[in-house]
Amino acid sequence: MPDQLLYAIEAGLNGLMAGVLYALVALGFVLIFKASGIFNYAQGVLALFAALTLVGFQNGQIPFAHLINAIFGTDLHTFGWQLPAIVAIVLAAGVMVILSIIIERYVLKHLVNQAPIILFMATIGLAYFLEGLGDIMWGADIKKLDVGLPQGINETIDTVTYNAFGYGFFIDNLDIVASVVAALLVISLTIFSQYSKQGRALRAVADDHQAALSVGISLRFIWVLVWSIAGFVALVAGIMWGSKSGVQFSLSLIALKALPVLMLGGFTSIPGAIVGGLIIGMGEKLFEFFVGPMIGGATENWFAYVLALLFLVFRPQGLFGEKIIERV
Amino acid sequence: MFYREAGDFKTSYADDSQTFPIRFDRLRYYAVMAVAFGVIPFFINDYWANAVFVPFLIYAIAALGLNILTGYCGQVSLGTGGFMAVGAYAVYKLMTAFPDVSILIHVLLAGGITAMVGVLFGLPSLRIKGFYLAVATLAAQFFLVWLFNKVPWFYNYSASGQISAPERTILGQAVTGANTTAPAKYLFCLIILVALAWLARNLTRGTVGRKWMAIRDMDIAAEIIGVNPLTTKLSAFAISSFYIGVAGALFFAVYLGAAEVGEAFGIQKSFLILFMIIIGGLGSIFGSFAGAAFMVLMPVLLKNLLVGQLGWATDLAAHLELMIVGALIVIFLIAEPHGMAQLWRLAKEKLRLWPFPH
Amino acid sequence: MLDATKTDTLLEVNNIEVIYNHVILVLKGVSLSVPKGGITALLGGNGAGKTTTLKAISNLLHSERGEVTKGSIVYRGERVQDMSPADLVKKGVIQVMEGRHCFGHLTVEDNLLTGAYTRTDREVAKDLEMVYHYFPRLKERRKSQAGYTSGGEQQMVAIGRALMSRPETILLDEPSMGLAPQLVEQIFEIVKAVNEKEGVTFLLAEQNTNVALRYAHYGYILESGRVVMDGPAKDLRENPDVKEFYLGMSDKGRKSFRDVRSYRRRKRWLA
Amino acid sequence: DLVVPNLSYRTGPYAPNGIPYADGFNDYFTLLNERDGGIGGELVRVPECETAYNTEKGVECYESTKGDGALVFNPLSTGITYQLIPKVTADGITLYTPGYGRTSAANGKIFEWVFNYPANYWDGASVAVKHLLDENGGDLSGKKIALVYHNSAYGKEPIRTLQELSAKHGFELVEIPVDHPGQEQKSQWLQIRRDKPDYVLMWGWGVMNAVAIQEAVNIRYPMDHFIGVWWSGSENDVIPAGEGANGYKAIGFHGTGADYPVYGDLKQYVYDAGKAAGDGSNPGNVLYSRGMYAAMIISEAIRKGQEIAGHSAVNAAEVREGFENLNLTQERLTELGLPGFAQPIEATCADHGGPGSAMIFQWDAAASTWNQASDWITADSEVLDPLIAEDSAAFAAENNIAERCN
Amino acid sequence: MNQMNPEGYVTADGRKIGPVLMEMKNISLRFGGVKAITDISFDIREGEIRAIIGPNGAGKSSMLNVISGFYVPQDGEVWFRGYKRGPMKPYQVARLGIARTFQNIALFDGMSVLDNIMTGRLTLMKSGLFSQAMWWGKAEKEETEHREKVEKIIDFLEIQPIRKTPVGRLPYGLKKRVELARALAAEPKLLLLDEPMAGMNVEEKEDMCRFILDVNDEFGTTIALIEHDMGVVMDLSDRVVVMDYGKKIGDGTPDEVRSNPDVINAYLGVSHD
Ligand SMILES: Nc1ncnc2c1ncn2[C@@H]1O[C@H](COP(=O)(O)OP(=O)(O)OP(=O)(O)O)[C@@H](O)[C@H]1O
Ligand SMILES: Nc1ncnc2c1ncn2[C@@H]1O[C@H](COP(=O)(O)OP(=O)(O)OP(=O)(O)O)[C@@H](O)[C@H]1O
Ligand SMILES: [Mg+2]
Ligand SMILES: [Mg+2]
Repeated sequence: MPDQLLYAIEAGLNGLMAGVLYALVALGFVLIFKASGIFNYAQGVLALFAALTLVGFQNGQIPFAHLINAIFGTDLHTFGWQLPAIVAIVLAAGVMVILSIIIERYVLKHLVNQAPIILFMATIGLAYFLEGLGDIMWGADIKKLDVGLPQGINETIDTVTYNAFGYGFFIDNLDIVASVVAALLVISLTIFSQYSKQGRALRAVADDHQAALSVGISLRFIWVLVWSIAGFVALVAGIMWGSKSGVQFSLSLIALKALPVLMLGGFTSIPGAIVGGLIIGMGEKLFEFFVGPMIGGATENWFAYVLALLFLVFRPQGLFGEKIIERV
Repeated sequence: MFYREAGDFKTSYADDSQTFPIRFDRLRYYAVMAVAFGVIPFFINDYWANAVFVPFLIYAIAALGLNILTGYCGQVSLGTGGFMAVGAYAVYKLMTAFPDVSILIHVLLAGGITAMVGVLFGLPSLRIKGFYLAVATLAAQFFLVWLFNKVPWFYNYSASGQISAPERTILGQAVTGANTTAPAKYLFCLIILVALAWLARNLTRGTVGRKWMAIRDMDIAAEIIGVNPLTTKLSAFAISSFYIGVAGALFFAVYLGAAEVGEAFGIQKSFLILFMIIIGGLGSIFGSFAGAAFMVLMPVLLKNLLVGQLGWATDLAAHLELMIVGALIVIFLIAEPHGMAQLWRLAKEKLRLWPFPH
Repeated sequence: MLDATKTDTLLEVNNIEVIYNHVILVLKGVSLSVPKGGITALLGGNGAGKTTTLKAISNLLHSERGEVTKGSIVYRGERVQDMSPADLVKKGVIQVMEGRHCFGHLTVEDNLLTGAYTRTDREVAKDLEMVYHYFPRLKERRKSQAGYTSGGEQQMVAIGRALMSRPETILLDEPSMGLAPQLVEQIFEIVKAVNEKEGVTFLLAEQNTNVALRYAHYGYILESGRVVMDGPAKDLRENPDVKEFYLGMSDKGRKSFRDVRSYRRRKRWLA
Repeated sequence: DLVVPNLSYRTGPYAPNGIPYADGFNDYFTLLNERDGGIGGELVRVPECETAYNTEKGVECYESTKGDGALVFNPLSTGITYQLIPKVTADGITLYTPGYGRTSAANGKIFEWVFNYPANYWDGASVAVKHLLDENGGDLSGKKIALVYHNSAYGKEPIRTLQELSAKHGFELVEIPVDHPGQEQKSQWLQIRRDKPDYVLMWGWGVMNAVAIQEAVNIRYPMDHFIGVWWSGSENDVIPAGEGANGYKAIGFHGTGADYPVYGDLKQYVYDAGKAAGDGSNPGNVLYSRGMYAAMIISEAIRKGQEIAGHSAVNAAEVREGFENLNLTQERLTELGLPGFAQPIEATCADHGGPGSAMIFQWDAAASTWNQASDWITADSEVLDPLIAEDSAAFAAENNIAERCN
Repeated sequence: MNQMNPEGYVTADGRKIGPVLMEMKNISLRFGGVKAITDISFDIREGEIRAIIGPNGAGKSSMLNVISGFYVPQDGEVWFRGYKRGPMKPYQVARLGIARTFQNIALFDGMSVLDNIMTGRLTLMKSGLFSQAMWWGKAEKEETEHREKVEKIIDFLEIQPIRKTPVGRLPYGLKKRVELARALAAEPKLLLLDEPMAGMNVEEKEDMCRFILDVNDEFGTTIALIEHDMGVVMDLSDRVVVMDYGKKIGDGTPDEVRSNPDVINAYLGVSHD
């Protein structure tokens, strides 16, 4: 049936777009993993925190208002001004840099040379902390995020495809914007990590903390640098996801959507994040679309993981990941 | 000297490899057992049982299980929640299908079924390693949860997919269902825990344990000196899943009484138990207990302190609680990456040297 | 040859104590002074504390949960104990760690280039050529991932990497370990050349006492965390104890390894 | 004093919904205490306990407040409800779950300690279908109705009923689950775009609602053909979609908005006195009203219990009597400052489920208000009663419970 | 020459060497473009100490890895005890009685010295999972028996005081010794040693030599040894294979090898002992 084919193409295209959004989150993971061998579970919460901060600035919310009111019996809520989106974004990015400095200073610095699983756990601790902090700073209610990105069906594509196939494809404008942003990020980050001195240093640090120290690489600088970049990526992801569904706790759970992408693309590869995202996004959408209704639906959560798992059995380091060195 | 080893000589190898080679430790162990069996059951009430002891005992079993897999065999798993669900649903099906068989047997069978599922999901570990494996185990987590949610046979076709534990007794005492008394719950879980801890201890000090640890520390070298990675990893998956399955069964049947798979056995559970073993100490039986105690007690304590004592609003308290638990985890890892068990060992080393600093 | 007594002291270690994990006391008051432009050898058996001493100097102890609890380390008159390893490298002190520690996933060339991380000048390419000149084997393997190169090749990478930082002082931990005899000789020749031509100061920990004392100007002998003997290399070489225990010489020249068992065996193999 | 714990969730994935509900609940009791000196002269104490929508925390909260002498629990979570049903039965404490929880608990013959009036999920499903029947001149045959549901115990509740109803009225039912939390619903909505169902019903919670409405807007699904259950009909759900959400419908079993006389008292005794539970942004919105509704019913039941017992310091068993004999009339609602806010309820020993009626509200995006779009619609008891009897009989058999009220 | 005698020969100091235990025939091993081993053949006789020497990167460790089954050569055959060895996993090779030490120490860092050495006996221990879980009868008895054997090795290598120390804390030299102990614990027919004396001073090397000689002597264990210390190689070994760039450039008694001009050129350089 040609109709089925058109539906499939539409679902597939939308899957690709969703994949790009997953990739945006995965990118943050990759950066940090590449630069320190840390599997940063807090990436999702980082995105939430960034988005909360952005909205907070935009709406002139007073941070910690709830806490202050509780302690001092005051009744503070907002400063009463609204900031333009671009200013708020810059400020939020600044907060992410400060946050990276704090994280380096109080967490990472003390965990140099520890086993990867310990570092992983530390990031989960961090995730808890940031989750609580975000809520206390900005409140746990749902917030609308609007930085002026277009949203809704893209009319042009709809009309063009309608004229061509007799069926208008649905593509969300927001997804198109996200794809462009993701492409830019991936290209610039790839260039940064492949061709700069810092990029080489990042990879060195991931291999061996101690040896990196011994050649004079400042772990502190490297870590603040990548966490800041990852924080910025989180902000971008937070903006995209927040525009779709509002800013609230569940935003942090997008991390779970990024993990299979990461597996498939390889933990250490920036292009891998995007390619993995595309494969996962398309795969899970098509599967849910065609097979889902037959087996009861809601397959997306596990399908992505199972797909990635099957893939790994054949290529244990993911598509573009660095091969695990096995030598004695 | 507070803590002495000197003068405690061993004359046989069997003596030397016993669980508590040092007399001081042995005495302390007997004291703990005496309190656990002889004192607590007489004082325990519903609150202490349901909010503290029963969850602690059950989580300790799960932590033991995960510690076998992750702490001893080095395979990081994030599928614990899913495996607990297998235990829970297995015990539910068994309880409702064979109401006359003893619940104890059901619980053990549930463990056995989980072990089989564990082996199945353990197979990829032969190819996939490290974090890739950890993330891959999430496939088990999500798939199992989906399965139990989707296939009505598992929840006996109930309208909402919830499962509820019917009442079952042992020696005339209810151990599941709403009429269970606090001491009965507590003792039932305690006995299972003690038995399983003892088995875990035996396994980890012998040949199997050494194979696991060899694979953990350096899998290639282990294979070259004669450890079969296939059987070793799968045995770890099987035994670990057995423990986790038993924990899941108890969690549902004794502790919650009713469960919904996504809520009770979601990914948060997997992380929680991983936390327990890391905070407690990877590759340490004592660590499994310590970690479970920490993660169960900490929130309860904080809540009682912030809300009960200081009278803070519950949401502020909950947010602060998250921050404090998060910070404590980080602080713990920084202070001693090898967990509370290592902290304890170092404390002992210090005491041994006392009053000299080194 | 340099006379150690007459030159300035570049690095001074005063009576340091090192404790691992808060409980294990490893160095029990070690003092050394390393003269500018000299080659100083640190000798001693397994576990004597050589590596620990070097790590204490380069501030790499923290990451192993060790700390200097007493004494001081002074470099060019400045206390450097609380500095970060990176700052120390910028000051010109670099360590070649025991056990190679290459960046396994990086290529050999990238490994070498990380050595130049702290440098800002434009002569890195020239120095890369210099390292390849010293170690032609590395040039052949420049594109291989270091993790897959042989033990000896990794050792070359580690030393080459340190040279790439154009250091003033190199702390060399067991450079000869795992290297073919020819190469050991070569490496020490390189050390000597670098020392003489570029004036780089060396502090090297070595088990291979024989070579070490041939190239060093001054030596310290460490035993279980204490300096038990020190003196100009020449004197140490002549010392009868050193000869017997560290150089394996008896009065009749080198003794065969096959003979040792007849008089040193302490215990029989009970089957 | 009287202890009515508030098992709330102000953190976690459902906090945006839990907060206004808990505020409404607290504020109403604060009003009673401040204005009337409590109920029947007894002050009401509302210890709050954070569950984060998590069953284990729910247990802890239950046990810790139970020790305080709790009279009635209202956990606002289907999961926690299921778990508490056997416990409250053993402990002899009332569990009140308005509009959520276990549907068959409406059968008082089996569920002595559980009350879920005025309406349950099955009522909701039936009301929605009846509304559609009204719109289609009584005939739905050949129509296609999609159910987009939260893939959990809660979301699955209406399926049985809708299946029965589809058989009865001849419409086709398409079930479309969405996994927690529901941040990503592209494939579900593409499926809807492909299948073009005539109507979409939604059983969602939390962020899932907002995303679903946004996606519906994106694919230009007609909003007035999209009906949510009462848990999918709060301001949180429609506001993010902005203008596009205009016309979206939701079922409700109580009024919303701050136009009721009781708000005058609330303002005077609670908000202006600085005793409000939240930050003041919620009064009048849907979930706040629902929290207030629950508090109002509980307080009326307590009042009834006091009346029956003849003293004001009632215990848990006496409160249950109050629930079972509750007779809430329109006049009483007017007295309470809530005229027309809800349906009258007349509970009996066998009937713990109430009238089972609800009405349809429609979102007006420009005015940001929910407007009434139908009268009270009563559920189809012909279909529901056998289902309830069947499900509660199964529970009774599993737990050896004998029928009461005979 | 007596070395060609298939039944074996007697060394200068009177040790009896048996027939061929292991034979490598035309082994070639490549990693992508890197030719680690090119067409190498040699044999190892029972009771012999066989050294493999060569410059860094010559392919020596790779050869040991081929023997222990970790690398699978593209070409060539491995014969052991008169049989051609089929494709085998490393752990199966270990069960044939081949034990080894590693160039970059591969001890199990999380375990005590004693446990590390006990792992060496894994191939010899048989009690099942169940009896171990119960720790009665067989498992406990077996554990004690093997512990006795291991204690003897501990005595022999003089590492009694560190028995319970976690190996991660040990200095390099002791780790090497523990590794040897672990290999010995397997009671191997053939023992492969990859640079056992790297990073040791003369005194420690003497000790190590003594251990190696004793093992060879008392147990008749065949030993294949890679070592860069020429003194050690020349004094200890019966025959020496010399490799360079993956090719064999010499094979024979130490004296023969020492005077082989190819070997001097590629490896030894000027002699200076
Ligand atoms: N991270 C550590 N934790 C605990 N103890 C340690 C640690 N590192 C080293 N030690 C101990 O410190 C002592 C000195 O070790 P060090 O490595 O400095 O010796 P070394 O002289 O370099 O020996 P080698 O020649 O074998 O390298 C040893 O006894 C060792 O057990
Ligand atoms: N797994 C592998 N992948 C790629 N190349 C490898 C691998 N293993 C070994 N090689 C290469 O094969 C060559 C031989 O390595 P091998 O480790 O056998 O050398 P070696 O003779 O032991 O040297 P050394 O004395 O330095 O230890 C080296 O050039 C090495 O880089
Ligand atoms: Mg050393
Ligand atoms: Mg080698």
